[in-house]
Amino acid sequence: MIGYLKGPGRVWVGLALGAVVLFVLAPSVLSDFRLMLLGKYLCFAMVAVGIGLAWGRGGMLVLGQGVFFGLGAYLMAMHLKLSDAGPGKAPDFMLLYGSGVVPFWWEPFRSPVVTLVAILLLPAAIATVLGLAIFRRRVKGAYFAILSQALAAAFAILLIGQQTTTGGTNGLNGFRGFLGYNLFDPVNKQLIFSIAAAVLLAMLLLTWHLYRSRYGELLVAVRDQEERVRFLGYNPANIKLVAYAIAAAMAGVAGALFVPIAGIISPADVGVVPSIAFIIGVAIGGRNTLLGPVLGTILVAYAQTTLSEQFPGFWTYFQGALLILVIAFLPGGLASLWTVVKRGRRPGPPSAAPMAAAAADPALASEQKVSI
Amino acid sequence: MLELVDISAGYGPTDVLHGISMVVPDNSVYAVMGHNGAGKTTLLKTVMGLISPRSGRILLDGEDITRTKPHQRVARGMAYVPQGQVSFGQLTTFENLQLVADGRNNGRAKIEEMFHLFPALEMYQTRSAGLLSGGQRQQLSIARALITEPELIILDEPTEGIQPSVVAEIEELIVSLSKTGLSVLLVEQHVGFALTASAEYAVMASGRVTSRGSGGQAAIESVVAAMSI
Amino acid sequence: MDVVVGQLFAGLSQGSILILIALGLALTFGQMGVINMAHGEFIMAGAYTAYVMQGILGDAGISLLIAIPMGFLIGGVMGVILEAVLIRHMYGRPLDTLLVTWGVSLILQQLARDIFGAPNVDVGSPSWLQGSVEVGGVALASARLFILALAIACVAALSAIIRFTSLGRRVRAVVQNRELAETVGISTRRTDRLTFFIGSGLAGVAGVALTLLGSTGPTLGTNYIVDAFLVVVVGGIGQIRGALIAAFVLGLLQSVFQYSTTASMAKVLLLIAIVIFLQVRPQGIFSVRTRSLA
Amino acid sequence: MAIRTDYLEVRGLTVSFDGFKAVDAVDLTVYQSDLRFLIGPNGAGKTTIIDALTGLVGATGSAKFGATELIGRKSHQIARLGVGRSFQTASVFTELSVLQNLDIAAGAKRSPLALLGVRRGIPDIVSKALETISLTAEVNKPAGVLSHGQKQWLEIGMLLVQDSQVLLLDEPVAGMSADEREQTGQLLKQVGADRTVIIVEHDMEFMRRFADSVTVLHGGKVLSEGSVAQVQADPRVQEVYLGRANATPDLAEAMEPADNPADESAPSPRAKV
Amino acid sequence: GGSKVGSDTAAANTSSCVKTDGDTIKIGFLNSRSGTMAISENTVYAALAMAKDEINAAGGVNGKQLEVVAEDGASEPTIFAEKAQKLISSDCVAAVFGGWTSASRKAMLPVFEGANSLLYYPVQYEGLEASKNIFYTGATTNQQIIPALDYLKEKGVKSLFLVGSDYVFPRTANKEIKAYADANGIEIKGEEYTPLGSTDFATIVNKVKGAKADAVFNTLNGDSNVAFFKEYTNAGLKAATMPVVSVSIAEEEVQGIGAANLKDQLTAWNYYQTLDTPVNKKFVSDFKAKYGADRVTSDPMEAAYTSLYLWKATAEKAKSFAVPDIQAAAGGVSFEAPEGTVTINGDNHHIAKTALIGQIQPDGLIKTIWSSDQAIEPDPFLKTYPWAAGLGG
Ligand SMILES: Nc1ncnc2c1ncn2[C@@H]1O[C@H](COP(=O)(O)OP(=O)(O)OP(=O)(O)O)[C@@H](O)[C@H]1O
Ligand SMILES: Nc1ncnc2c1ncn2[C@@H]1O[C@H](COP(=O)(O)OP(=O)(O)OP(=O)(O)O)[C@@H](O)[C@H]1O
Ligand SMILES: [Mg+2]
Ligand SMILES: [Mg+2]
Repeated sequence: MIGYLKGPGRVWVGLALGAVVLFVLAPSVLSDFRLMLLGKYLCFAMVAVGIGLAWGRGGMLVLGQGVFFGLGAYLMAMHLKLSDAGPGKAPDFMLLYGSGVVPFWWEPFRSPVVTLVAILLLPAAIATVLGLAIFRRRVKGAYFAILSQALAAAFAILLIGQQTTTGGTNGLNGFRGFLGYNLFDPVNKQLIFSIAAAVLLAMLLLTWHLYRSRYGELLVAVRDQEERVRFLGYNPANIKLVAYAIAAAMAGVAGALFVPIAGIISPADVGVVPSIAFIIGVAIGGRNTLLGPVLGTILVAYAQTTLSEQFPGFWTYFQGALLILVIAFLPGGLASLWTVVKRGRRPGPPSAAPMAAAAADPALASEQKVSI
Repeated sequence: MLELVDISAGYGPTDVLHGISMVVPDNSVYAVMGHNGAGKTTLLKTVMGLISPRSGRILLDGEDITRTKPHQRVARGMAYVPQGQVSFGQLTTFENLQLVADGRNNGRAKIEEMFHLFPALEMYQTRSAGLLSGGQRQQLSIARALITEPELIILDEPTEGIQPSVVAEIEELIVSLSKTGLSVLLVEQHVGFALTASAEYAVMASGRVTSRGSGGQAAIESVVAAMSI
Repeated sequence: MDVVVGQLFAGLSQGSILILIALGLALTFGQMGVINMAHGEFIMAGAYTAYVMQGILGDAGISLLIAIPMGFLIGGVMGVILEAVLIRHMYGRPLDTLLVTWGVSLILQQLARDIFGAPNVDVGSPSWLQGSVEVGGVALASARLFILALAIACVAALSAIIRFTSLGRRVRAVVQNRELAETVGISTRRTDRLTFFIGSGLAGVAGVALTLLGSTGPTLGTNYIVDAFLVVVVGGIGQIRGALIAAFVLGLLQSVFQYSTTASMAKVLLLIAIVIFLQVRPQGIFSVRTRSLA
Repeated sequence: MAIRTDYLEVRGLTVSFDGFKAVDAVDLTVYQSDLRFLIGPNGAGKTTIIDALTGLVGATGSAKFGATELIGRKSHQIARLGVGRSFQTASVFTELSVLQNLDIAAGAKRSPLALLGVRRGIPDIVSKALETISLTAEVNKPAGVLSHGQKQWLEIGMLLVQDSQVLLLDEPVAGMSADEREQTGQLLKQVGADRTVIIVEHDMEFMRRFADSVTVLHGGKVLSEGSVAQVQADPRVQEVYLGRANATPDLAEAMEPADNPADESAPSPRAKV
Repeated sequence: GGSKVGSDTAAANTSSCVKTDGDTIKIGFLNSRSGTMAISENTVYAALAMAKDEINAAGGVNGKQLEVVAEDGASEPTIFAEKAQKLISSDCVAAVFGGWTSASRKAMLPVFEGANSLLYYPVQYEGLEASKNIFYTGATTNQQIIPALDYLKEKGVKSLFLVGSDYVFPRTANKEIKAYADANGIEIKGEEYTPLGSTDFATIVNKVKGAKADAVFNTLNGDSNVAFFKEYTNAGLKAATMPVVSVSIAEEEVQGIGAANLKDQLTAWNYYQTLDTPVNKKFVSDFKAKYGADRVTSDPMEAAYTSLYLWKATAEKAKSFAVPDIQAAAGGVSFEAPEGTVTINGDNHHIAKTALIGQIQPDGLIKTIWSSDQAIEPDPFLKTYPWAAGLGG
């Protein structure tokens, strides 16, 4: 869209603004606890950026991102556990519940480098294999959504079943250090927060570029008329695969950063419910925009924290109602709210309204993308 | 039969029709012509109730039906053959017909009648309509409309995609229908045929009626002139 | 030998439960394209109906027999309300219905908690369903036999309706093309509501049946919803006979896996089996062919 | 582009659906710069032939373009081999702009890296196509708001930028008005000069005006083949397809009801104005 | 896994922010008020709230009124960890009371150790843990599971079938049970786990039936019990022929499972509502008065109620709310609890408790049929049991 031609400047301004907020403002005004909380939200937001790409642009309702989030998180947690235990030794929980022998597939993750590479590649690789199996056979739409959801359920069950090697329901926690730094030290906490913030901004930049690239256009084409694209000489499976793998990689990295920030990862963070929670944030923020998913996710996570502090039962109603209202009546998400208000009309279907608006009013489109 | 009073309509934010008025008389064909995108289909959809007009009224036999639902209009004797050979693809040909014959006492006989009219449909009656060829689907669409024994039939380019010999039959059919007490609102690109068959015509451009008159061969020249502006 | 027959029966029984919970979905998801995550909560509502009926009537036998039609009614009415308030704004957006109904499901669960209390409640089985029937030296739980029969009855009734009645034709027509259906004289609003009524009603019936096997609580439906969708997916969307076969095959497989591995592993293996199956038949056991590009 | 001498050679093409042979041992040879019209009754198997040639339905027999066998390949591979098609109902990407539609169509052979890049300006091939299909003014409009006819032009434009050597067009002028048909016909003549083109149409007027050769299909088999005149004169074609009335141009007027004799100067009833 | 309280922790930030200069002192209640565990944890919350009201009415602790900050753990370990952090560092509470699942406890443990703060955990658990920052007021294995096994052995049980939910408590408990069985000539005929919340027990009951064990040891959690017991009864299995001993079914759960399904089955706890002591009578009647006559009391509720009083007693003994002072003063602090006299073990922060085997009555209450008669000293690492040598202590 033409709007993008004007976009770059604004996006850079937006990113700079985001950087100031995250690197300067947040650490100085927030307590350690709140900063770490925000850090967690940022991790969720990374998953959301990926979902925005796969779902908003690619039309693949990824209901199982918890799997990739979990993969990244467990990889990181395994490394932290091993390095806490010390060279050649087994993590505490293995001594407690198992034989105390470190399984062979844990061993490579003693190395921080292997761990890092695995975090970057493994979720994407698994997504690629899965994607090949699914997209090549033209499983799509609701089929894909349900399958990916079942996948999340199976992954959580698998983790729970392996008490002695994955910590079972307990998950992995009680990490003391992160790459040699003491995790209890506030300075190091701030450092980790900054890493998360930087990664999120980098992901936004990457996604923004993807959206305006030819690939981004192609992805929309595949979303809307997959079969037609086939007759132009593309294999839609591969196009979807790329978005799915990138989304998986983002979720994986998010999971990996979540672990030192939250200090724990457990199957409850990776199953069906958390996977849907990711989607909720994206839907509420606006699946079709760049920043919508990020802001929506942070908003929802924040609301959850504060509202459930005050009214535990009420939160469930609130979350349910929010989801219903936004998806049913404002499918473009909150990002489309002011467009709708401004135009004084009912929002169209999710794909049509914001895109059409963006196409018709380029200034508007790029505006949406930088307003942090 | 049908009277449109100052109808304006459109999709979402875009306006397509601007103050259309016309009267479709009893027992005759009323032809609507116009270039692509003139708003013909939009007009028919509005008449059928698929789009609610922003302003104006639609009267059927003097009764205001502006706010009624499409299926209620069907119950009042309207039938619609949409543009583009649409059918219920996953129902068989027979079920497509049965669907509208249900609850009519002479339903079965009506279906037979249609089979007589369109032998291809009888041949492929157990095939899913979605597997029929384009033209076969169009025949099915027309048959489905006729089964309801409408008083007013609305046809949107009914001969598009149909083989010439069948086109001729359909054209004959339309003419003969209008003689048996049926009103026809016909959108047609084939000016020659449209005017031959019709008692009255209107030409549309950009959502407005730009010229109108009584049909017949004599009108061809003025219509051609009206349309080539 | 006893164990083999026992497992076979367990598999069939599991299959009958799966088909019972998936049948309504085969209608609302398969036929209408609505991914109703609140289907699980309709099941829950059916179960609570049985609980309430038992509270009112006391006798477990009579209350069960009355609870089945009541469960159908309650589930159905809830479905109609859902359809009228939300779903009808969302036809053609299947993925969005998934999320909206997920929201509904959250709310209904919390509502159940607030109405019936968080702890699970128990619905007693009538005396004639307690214990088991000896067949060739193997004890088959009467409650499970009853559910098997109920499931078969429901499948037969539903397929007959969909295939042979004018209602069935209308339902199928509306699913495929709402606009066209209106213009051939079908009231889509009424048809939608009726379809949803039947589909959700079946969920209610499933809920009543489930009280015979387990406890009734706010999360009853959540436990089944994913399985139910998998049945529909494997069966082929819109295919009742597909769902039927899928349910029994999955039930038997699950029983085999469970016996030879662990319950957790069985779930994982089952999913792997499904993914492999979809490699062979991506559109499910039965699929509808069309020429359209969509 | 170098003139290519490849041609399309179809031998014994058969498509059956549950035993029903929709296309039955069809032989078809189409050379470059020979605008071939494929006509025949509804359900004759015209669309199915196109489906088979583009991998949408499975088929037996052979269909070679140059030395390459098309049957058995996947749709996207066939498209890459230079065989493009349009659909009986226009299918463009309604949410993307005209430019984006064309750019995507032009890009199947781009490297992954190029795909990840941002389009700068309008590629030459696209702007040329835009002119050819007269959509230059609409370049930034979402394709969804185009009129029916414009959408069909856009589809043809997409085939052009796709650099297809074989164009399979399923009723490309359906629903167009006469002047649009004329333009489209000219366009097809122009692009067909160095390409192999098959056009499925029911509009006889259009066929007479632009066809170089015609193949008539009936019941999945080739019924007749030859020039427009030859085919029109074939009584079997008149019988199953044209109807007596449409057999020849001169007979067209005979279709008019007898009580309403044709005016010499009036366009033929089949003409769309 | 430290073997003793006082294992090293990298506590870089232990300066407490607890305010002790006003007339109130803040404490935190951290229970799942939403999610799957809310069913159980709400009852604990109610008991805690009652204890708080009583204590405040009686003048508070060290002369200060208790001010409660309640948080929802939402049945998720991660949220428990997060909220614990919040209670400690944002709300600056003097101690936190709550948690139920082992997963939630394990998630909170590093938080409390890292900040050097206090958690009072009120539920029986699998043992093999002792943190100087946690006080365990529910039973450890040698106060519940081992007495239950002793009881079965005494009754002549020669073989067992183990059924449990797939999480840490059942798995660890069964590990201990197997070690015990090994040493005592009891044959384990089978060991089966189902995912939490699973309701499909046809296969497992089929296996149980085929195994023909003398008794079943049940560590299933929550809803699964209903399906299990219904299937059990439907398959024609009875308490008289093959009793089931459960360690996670208390009065509250019996209501949901249905007393009819549990007729005459056994449970092992340290407290039942039916206990005939004046303290308990008052506890039960106060509870019913506060929350309704149809409510029941259960072991975890009692342990939670007791935990607040134990903290009070310790703080008063230490005359301080500071964590090191409490830790130092805790040993030997005792309280007349509804279950009887309980005493804190200063070494492992568990409490001495009396073990009880109960039989489920048709009215849903549980009747004591066997008692250890005296409080059993807590031994979380089973040091005093030779057969438990290799269990990872
Ligand atoms: N769903 C829609 N949303 C927005 N605009 C639409 C929609 N359908 C049609 N239009 C626009 O409305 C105008 C009139 O379209 P309509 O289909 O009524 O034309 P028509 O006269 O039937 O043309 P044709 O002869 O090509 O069928 C066109 O400009 C078209 O782009
Ligand atoms: N997938 C299918 N399964 C079964 N029958 C099919 C299938 N596809 C097409 N057919 C049948 O094959 C025959 C040829 O159809 P095709 O669409 O090729 O006809 P056509 O020549 O394009 O007709 P039209 O001019 O009406 O578009 C028809 O009878 C049709 O019903
Ligand atoms: Mg039209
Ligand atoms: Mg065709």
